[in-house]
Amino acid sequence: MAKGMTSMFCFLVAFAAVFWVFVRRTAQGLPSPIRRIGGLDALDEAVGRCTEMGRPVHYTFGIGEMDGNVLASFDVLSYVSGQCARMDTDIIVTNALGEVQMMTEEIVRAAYVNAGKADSYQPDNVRFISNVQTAYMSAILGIFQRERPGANLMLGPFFAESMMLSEAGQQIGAIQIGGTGRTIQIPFFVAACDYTLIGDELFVAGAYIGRKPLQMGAIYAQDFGKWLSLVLMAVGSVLATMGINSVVTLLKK
Amino acid sequence: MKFVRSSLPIYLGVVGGAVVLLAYFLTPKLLQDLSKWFGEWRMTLAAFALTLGAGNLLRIHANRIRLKRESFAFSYVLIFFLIGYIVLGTFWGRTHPLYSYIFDNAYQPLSATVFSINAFYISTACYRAFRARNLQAAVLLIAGVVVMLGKVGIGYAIWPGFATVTDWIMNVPNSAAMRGINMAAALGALGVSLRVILGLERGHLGGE
Amino acid sequence: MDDFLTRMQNIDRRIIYTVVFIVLAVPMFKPMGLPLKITRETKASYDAIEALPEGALVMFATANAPGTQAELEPQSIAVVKHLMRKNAKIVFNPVAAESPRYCDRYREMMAAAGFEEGVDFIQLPYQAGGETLYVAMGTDLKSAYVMIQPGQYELWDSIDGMQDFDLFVDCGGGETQRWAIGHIEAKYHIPHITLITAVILAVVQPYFTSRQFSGIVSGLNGAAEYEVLAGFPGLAASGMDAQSLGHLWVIFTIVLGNVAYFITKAGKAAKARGGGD
Amino acid sequence: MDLAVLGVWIAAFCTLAVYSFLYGDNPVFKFAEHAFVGLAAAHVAVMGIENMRNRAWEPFVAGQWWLLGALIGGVMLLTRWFPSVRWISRIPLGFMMGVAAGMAARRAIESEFWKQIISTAGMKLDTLDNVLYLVIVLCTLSYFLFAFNDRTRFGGAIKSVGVVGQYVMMIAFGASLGATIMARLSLVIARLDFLFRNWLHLLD
Repeated sequence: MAKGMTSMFCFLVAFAAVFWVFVRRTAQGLPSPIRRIGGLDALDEAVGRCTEMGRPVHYTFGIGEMDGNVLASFDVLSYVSGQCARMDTDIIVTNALGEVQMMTEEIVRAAYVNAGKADSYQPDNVRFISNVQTAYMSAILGIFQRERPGANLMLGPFFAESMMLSEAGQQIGAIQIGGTGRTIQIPFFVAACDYTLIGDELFVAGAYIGRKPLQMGAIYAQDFGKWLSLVLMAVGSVLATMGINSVVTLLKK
Repeated sequence: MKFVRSSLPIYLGVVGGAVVLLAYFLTPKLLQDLSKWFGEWRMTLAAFALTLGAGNLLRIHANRIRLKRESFAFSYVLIFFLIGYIVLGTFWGRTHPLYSYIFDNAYQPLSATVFSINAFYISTACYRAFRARNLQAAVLLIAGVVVMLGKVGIGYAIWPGFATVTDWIMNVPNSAAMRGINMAAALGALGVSLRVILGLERGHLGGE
Repeated sequence: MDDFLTRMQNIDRRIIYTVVFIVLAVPMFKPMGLPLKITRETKASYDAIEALPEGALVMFATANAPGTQAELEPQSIAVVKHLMRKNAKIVFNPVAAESPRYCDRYREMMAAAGFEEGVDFIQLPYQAGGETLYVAMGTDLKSAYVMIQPGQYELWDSIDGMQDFDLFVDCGGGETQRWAIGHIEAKYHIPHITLITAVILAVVQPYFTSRQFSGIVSGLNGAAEYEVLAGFPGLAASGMDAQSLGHLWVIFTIVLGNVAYFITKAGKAAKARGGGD
Repeated sequence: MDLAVLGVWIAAFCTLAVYSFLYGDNPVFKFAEHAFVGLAAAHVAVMGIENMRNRAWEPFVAGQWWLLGALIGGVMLLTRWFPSVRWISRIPLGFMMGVAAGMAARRAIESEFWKQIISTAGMKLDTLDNVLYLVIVLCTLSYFLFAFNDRTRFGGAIKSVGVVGQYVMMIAFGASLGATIMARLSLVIARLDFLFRNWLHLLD
């Protein structure tokens, strides 16, 4: 074991264990409550609106690296492109990373196949633009003006393009849902989007939409981590005030 | 064959993810070496994937021209600059004076100007968002305006206290709330990643 | 009147844009010399460099790009100049595809001041990979840069790994700060200072409070503060008045929108009480 | 006209072409946009090719045999161009996704979770600010508890604490927006400085 990693490793094992236990429990059909998340309830509304108006849906991950945000967003893309396939509404996906481009091609294609609409899949609508932020932005400005999407879904690791894309989407009257775990970009989504998924709300999106045991398991493991940290922080700082640093010492083991 | 098609990608993901994650905690040399190699491989593969991305861009614009889509003439512009600059950079190198000249006098100003459009967009976004329609929006508005005044000299000239209040907002409520959001998001990222590392995530690559 | 109030709640964006242009341009011709307050984050960065021993080894990792250069370039120049004054040995490390051109300029600046390439400073080649690159540097710096041959640079040969560095400067407007903290600071505990765009200050600040970063220089005003502290004539300071005025305009539109909103709302409420007309 | 002056004029044209979009989409912007996307993709491809050469091929030839894995994976990615064998490209993709997940997990767990707990748990509650700081962290984190609803035990209580967290987040978001406007304005200042100083020579 590397130095100072023991307690963290124990946490990781516990996290995985809770994960596993709740995957099993949910699979056995035990009730799994989950609180409402407005931004995710709005996904159907967004696709429906595009269908009514005969406009495409635009989906983007932002320009960040392929990280947890992207993996979480894949779940949403899979769901939304399935809905689009069923409703005969076009979905335009724009990408900034080569590997994410390839993954999204697979996901959108699979969603169309699963919806029984393999023939309607348009490869040219899953587009690689550039991993250069400003080039990506300028291309999206153009796409918004010329193809006029009726909904703009921005879920992933966003950087400064968050402000620009959401304001440009606002100008063409698109219904907008923004969500990212990159905390710093959330205020921009809050300012310019109709719905915002704040931080962790994006990561539970897959579970919220799909309610599959696997994804529910992750939610319980995350909640376990949150409860644990709430207790550790509260108890730790009270003890620290009394001059006892045992919690911190334990965590640094 | 079915295994190779739909399960192998997932198992390779499990191996890759588990090795990289465990190498953070455990010290055996083999694990450390593998983790290092996997990291190097991914960097190289990312370079391959990016280059392929340029190919995708080329294909889409070639199709636009072929199908004579709206304003397809501009696709010629894109293809001209794409191919021309690749040829220049690959055969004459990035240090060729013409390559640098284009970078300094076209690429850089274009990029900086596109980015600066953010300034205009944020001013209209704030104009709309900072309106006290309800209590939450009012809280957003007050915090925003105080910080705006605290950040510039002119606010300091109106009332020196703005800078102090801004410092407090940034260091206490802002920093604490951001920490809370970050910690929750970190657990979310961990949950999503574990789904891949434990091989439970079959949706994305298993289709067809 | 009602018509006017409604219009004040929906000012055409082109009008807002035009005024932004004007209020930013005017102070450039007529500077007003508004006061500048030095923040503790900038002071801490200055102190961290000031505390370096003569000839210290510094890694300057930069993700500077055209989009961020307006803020990061004045900061970087001030910091590199300060490091030159301390006779530091600098390893420039461009970590974004657009960054090598910026490193070229810092090298030219050092060469012009009489420092010797390969001995006093070097520039590493750019590599794709983002976070993977930071992990690789943290794991084994030399094998992360296998393409540099032994004997190519005297400075590079004298380095074994990240533990040899006295300071890590991370410059960028995005994710690099977290990578530096997560994969290098966490492992080697060498002092880190970071040059950032003002936008990301709010997320980077907690790392300063938890002392993972020794200092932060943020935005154009951070650059202006650093210039004042280090005593270099200002590239950044000249833009500060324009910022102030631009700010005032944005605040003005916000106030206008809210006042119009409340008058309209009060009017509607009064009508509702009156029983309608 | 010498090349340097021509360069300044090209840069000025590029700047104005992009700003023309603020008024509305137009052919000049379209030209600039397409040229830029082309140049950017080319720049990245040039970097990518350079990386493949000096990161994989040259060290491999020089004897670092393990890089063979990356080269094989890269060739597998190329199968995307051929519909009948494109499934092969999923194999390296699966690997990349796994490694990405591993990296994301390791960063999340230490620097963004564990270290933050340590920093908060070690904080002495001896000033009002510190007490407030702790309370805010706890309330915000409570907002992100998901596995409950109104019928769950304590469901209502958790929700109420979460609402407090929501208000504090609004303060944080407002503050971030306010702090950002200035940063964004500096971007225009830099462009205007270029136009007035280098192009029109109105400033000295």
